[in-house]
Amino acid sequence: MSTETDVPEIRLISGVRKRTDMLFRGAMTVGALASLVILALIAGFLLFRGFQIFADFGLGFLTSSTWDSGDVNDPTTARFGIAAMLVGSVLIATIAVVVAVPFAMSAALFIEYYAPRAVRTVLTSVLDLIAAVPSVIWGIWGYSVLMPDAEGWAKTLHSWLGWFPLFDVPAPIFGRSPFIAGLLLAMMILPIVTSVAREVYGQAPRDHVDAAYALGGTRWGALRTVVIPFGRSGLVGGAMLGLGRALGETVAVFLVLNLVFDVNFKILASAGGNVASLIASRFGEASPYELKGLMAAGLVLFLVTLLVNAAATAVVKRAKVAV
Amino acid sequence: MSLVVDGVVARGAFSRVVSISIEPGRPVGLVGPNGSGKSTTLRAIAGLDRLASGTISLDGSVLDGADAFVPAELRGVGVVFQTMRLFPHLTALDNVAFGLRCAGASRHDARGQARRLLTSVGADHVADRRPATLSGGEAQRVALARALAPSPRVLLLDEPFASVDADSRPALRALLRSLVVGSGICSVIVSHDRADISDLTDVVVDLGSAG
Amino acid sequence: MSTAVIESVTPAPRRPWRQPRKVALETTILVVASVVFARFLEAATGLAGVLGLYVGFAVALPVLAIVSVVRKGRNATIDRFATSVLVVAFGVVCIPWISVISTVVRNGSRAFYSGYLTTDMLITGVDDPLNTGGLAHALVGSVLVVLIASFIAVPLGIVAAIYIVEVKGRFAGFVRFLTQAMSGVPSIVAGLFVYATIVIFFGGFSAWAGASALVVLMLPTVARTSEEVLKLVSDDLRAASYALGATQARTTFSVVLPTVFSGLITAAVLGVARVAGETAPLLLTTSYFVKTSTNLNEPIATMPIYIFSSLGIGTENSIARAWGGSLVLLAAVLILFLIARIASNRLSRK
Amino acid sequence: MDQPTSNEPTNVDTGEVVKPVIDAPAAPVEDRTRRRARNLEVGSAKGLEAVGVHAWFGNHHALADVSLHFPENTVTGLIGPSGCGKSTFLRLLNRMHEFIPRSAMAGEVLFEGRDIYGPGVSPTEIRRRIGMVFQKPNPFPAMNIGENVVAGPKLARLRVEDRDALVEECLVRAGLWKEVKDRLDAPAGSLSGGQQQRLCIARSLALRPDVLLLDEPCSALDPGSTLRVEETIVQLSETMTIVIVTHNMQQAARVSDYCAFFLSDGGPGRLIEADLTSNMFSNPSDERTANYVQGRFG
Repeated sequence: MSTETDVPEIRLISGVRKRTDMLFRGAMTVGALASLVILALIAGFLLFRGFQIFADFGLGFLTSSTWDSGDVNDPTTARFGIAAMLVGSVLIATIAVVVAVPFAMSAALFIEYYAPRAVRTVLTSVLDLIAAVPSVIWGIWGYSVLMPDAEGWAKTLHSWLGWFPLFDVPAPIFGRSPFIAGLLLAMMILPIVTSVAREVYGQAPRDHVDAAYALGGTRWGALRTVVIPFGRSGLVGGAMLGLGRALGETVAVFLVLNLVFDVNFKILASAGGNVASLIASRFGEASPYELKGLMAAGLVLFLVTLLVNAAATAVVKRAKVAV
Repeated sequence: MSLVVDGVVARGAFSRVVSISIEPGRPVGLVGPNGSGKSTTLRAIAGLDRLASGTISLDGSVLDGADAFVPAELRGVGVVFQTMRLFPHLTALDNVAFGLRCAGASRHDARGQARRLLTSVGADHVADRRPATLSGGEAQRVALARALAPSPRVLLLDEPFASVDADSRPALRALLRSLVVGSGICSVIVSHDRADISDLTDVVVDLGSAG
Repeated sequence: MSTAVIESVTPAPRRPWRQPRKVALETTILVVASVVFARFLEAATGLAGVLGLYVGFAVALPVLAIVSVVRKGRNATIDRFATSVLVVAFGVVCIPWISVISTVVRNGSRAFYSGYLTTDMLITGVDDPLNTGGLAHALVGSVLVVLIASFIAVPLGIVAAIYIVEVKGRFAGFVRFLTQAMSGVPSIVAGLFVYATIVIFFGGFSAWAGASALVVLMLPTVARTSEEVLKLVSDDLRAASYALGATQARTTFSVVLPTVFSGLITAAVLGVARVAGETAPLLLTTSYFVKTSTNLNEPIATMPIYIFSSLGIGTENSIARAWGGSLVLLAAVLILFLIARIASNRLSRK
Repeated sequence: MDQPTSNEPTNVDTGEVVKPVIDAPAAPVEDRTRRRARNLEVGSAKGLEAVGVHAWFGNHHALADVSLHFPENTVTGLIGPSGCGKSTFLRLLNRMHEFIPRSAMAGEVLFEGRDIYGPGVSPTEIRRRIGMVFQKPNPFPAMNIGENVVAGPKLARLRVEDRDALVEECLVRAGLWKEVKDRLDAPAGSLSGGQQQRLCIARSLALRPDVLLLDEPCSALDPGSTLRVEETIVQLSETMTIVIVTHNMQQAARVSDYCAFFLSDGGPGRLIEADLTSNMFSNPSDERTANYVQGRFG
């Protein structure tokens, strides 16, 4: 009996609101947009202060790697370029991700499909706990415990793979190298990447895993054919989140890495740097002009990290939706 | 002071023409198989959803029309829905007092009035207990008191006694009859329990058959 | 063919697919053999220390795992090999944080003495013996800075969550993206921003500057966790409140927020845990001060900076003090984390 | 452990050779009833038999004392109201029950004369020889149609001599070949529900199982696809023993040679009666079977 009425425009629950609600909604909007104001201020202010640097050096700021504040009372002699630091940041963060992802994947598979049920909940909360360990503690541990050992590993690595340019070393000094900083960062981002991977692997469809078992597949067979392909983009998302965190790390890297202002791809050599530790080490006695240089460097790091994080969350969100 | 619903309720692909008029003191029973639009109609009367088309008017003033809409909080429609449990963080007394506080009563007056209401529904012995500790029957009595506290002009009941054990239903039915039959409140009752419909309502609208 | 149902006594349930004793025996043999093999491998290749032993173990376990099942067919072998590789990899993931926690506890406890938490470094040289001085100034400073940051960031975070979940305003998607982007702001950049604005404008380091840098880092964590918690409240509760004549404001503040109050505590505590250990922003905003002070407009000591600067000095006693500070900070973060976990369990149980 | 048989795919551990059999002489189309009679007398040690089987989930006793023989190359239907333990019983037959946390069992399941729960039996080997098709079609989403069919041999790491021939043979036997033969690299997700289910059957066939278990295979399918799947099952029973769990009486009558009626009177599920389908439907010996079959309850 429902007659075919032409569908009127859809009615929404709105209508006149009491004054208090108008006030309430307004206040909440203002409060929520506070985070916009803060973010805009950060980007805006760094751009405002650093703009002169971009004007003076243009793209040179990104390509040259000399960082020389020149004569104190004659700012025109200053030369600023963060190429070495930018390359250093990306290099160390890449080493961290390359080392962390395979172990994070295996640990995630172990926790989700091999560890007994009771142990699984304990391990998950331990992972979240370790992700909260402050970076200064990782720094002091890296400085006193990891560095001596890692120097030994670098030597052995060099002795085996020395012929390969990446592992070649200009001089036989192996301390405070990007390799060691990368290893320390890998250990710091392991909890984050592992918990993202574990969450995505846990959502692999149960009936497909059963199908693999019913075909006579072993547990590893089921993981290889169903779980790992399902979790692939989730793992990529987790790795990028780890990359974002590693790019911005300051204290831990500052303690274990030698700050040298030239681009160095020989990861075992004791020379490197990253934008964050550049800012931490120079801001103290920076002249106003050098401070603007640091602002510009901060802005570049901010934009790079923002891009990596935005891409990472998009990938992880899509991974969770794809059945 | 009658409530008139004349329009189309819709949810997703499903739509149904509904036309009911409810007189104060003469409760209307709404029956029909699941998915025939009973709950959607109640939610539309309460202002929690909107009609797809047509109007709902109370005593002549339009609550939901083509270009008029009074939101739920201004409509003064009491609801006792099965899914709408009591506020878990408030005691039974504060649950009942909540409506009065919204209407602007002071804490003291609201709690006094709430205690009187709890007594009238026979639930004053649970006044200071949290909803989680109440039995189905007790929770239903408190829900009834809570809905009646702001003295609504309309009272809607969706499966009011579903979570109440069979042998305490007659008492609750008698209580409800005393509150709605012959009172100034327009009320609509949805229930699968034939006894509720036959005992409390003399007008029955079957959404199942129409359409 | 039809079987009459005879009431037979029910046999005991068993799990033939699990032979706990056999599996336990096999794994112990495998592990012992791998350790012996690793010891042998370590001697041969000169890899030193605990790491050398673990590398040896990491090689030995998979190899021996294969040997033990090769006769059962290729598939079982690969499965056993994959299992042992995953076990070894999980071990590698656990070694760092076990070593961090055990080193911090071992070295940190050396710096402890009765007055450690109650005296500051005003009259003590960094190199003086370890039973003098302490980190009271850093502890008080950290608590003050984090508290100020929380008073700003927690309400703002909850308001952002209310805007997204309750008000569902036009910019809800945009605000969620913003908090997501802010969680990616490197801590050094937050410090630099506050340095360039508040520190230079007001002409000096201060607790206020430190707090505002931490707000930038804390806000996203609080906002995201609060949003998840608010989504737990069912719409029926809100509908019931509206039907009783409550405005959206009253519904939000006297129904929705109280119902998930312990969840909001979790959000706040997780935010505090996130920033309690941040060093970089404080380096540029609060600097350091050896005296216990509550003057918010002056430089103030904080735990991370106490650790960082003690380590920087590099003498034997100052490094011991840095380890002591690390132990206190780690303990604080662990306690905060437990509070958050207990509060969220209480929420899910309600 | 396995004596080499002619048409097994190569199993590197046991050395059989995969030889896809396309030109096998089509078995003379015997009248199905006469074939049933032949089977009864032969009564070979081959085929499957459950002896006094029980099942538990934690301490909930789900299935009690079920003994049932599945004669070779026949279709046995397991019928009964939901919750009577028929699906639990099915999952015991190919050791899939053990994947459910805190599950337990008792009794024996004899396959080719040996208890599959006995010591030294490889569960993956059993699951290769006793295939299973689930209620909801579950082809592997990350693989196309061809890859899905050979997923079994790939999982069991068997060397497949002629991949395309094996794919064709399995899809033909599953009655899907004509519909998909020119889009073998299309994703499995692009198929309809009925086609996906037949793809799952083809996937199981690639391992040459001797027994095929189907757990309410058509409950998620439309009537048209249901008939296609049922035809496939009847054809397969020429060369395989089939056990099918079903809610649908007509399906049991159309497809199965034998029927087993399960019922739970509040306690664990029990086997009430098992007989030729014709007897079960015309004159069941147990009064409860009569009620169920005539649809008075359940």
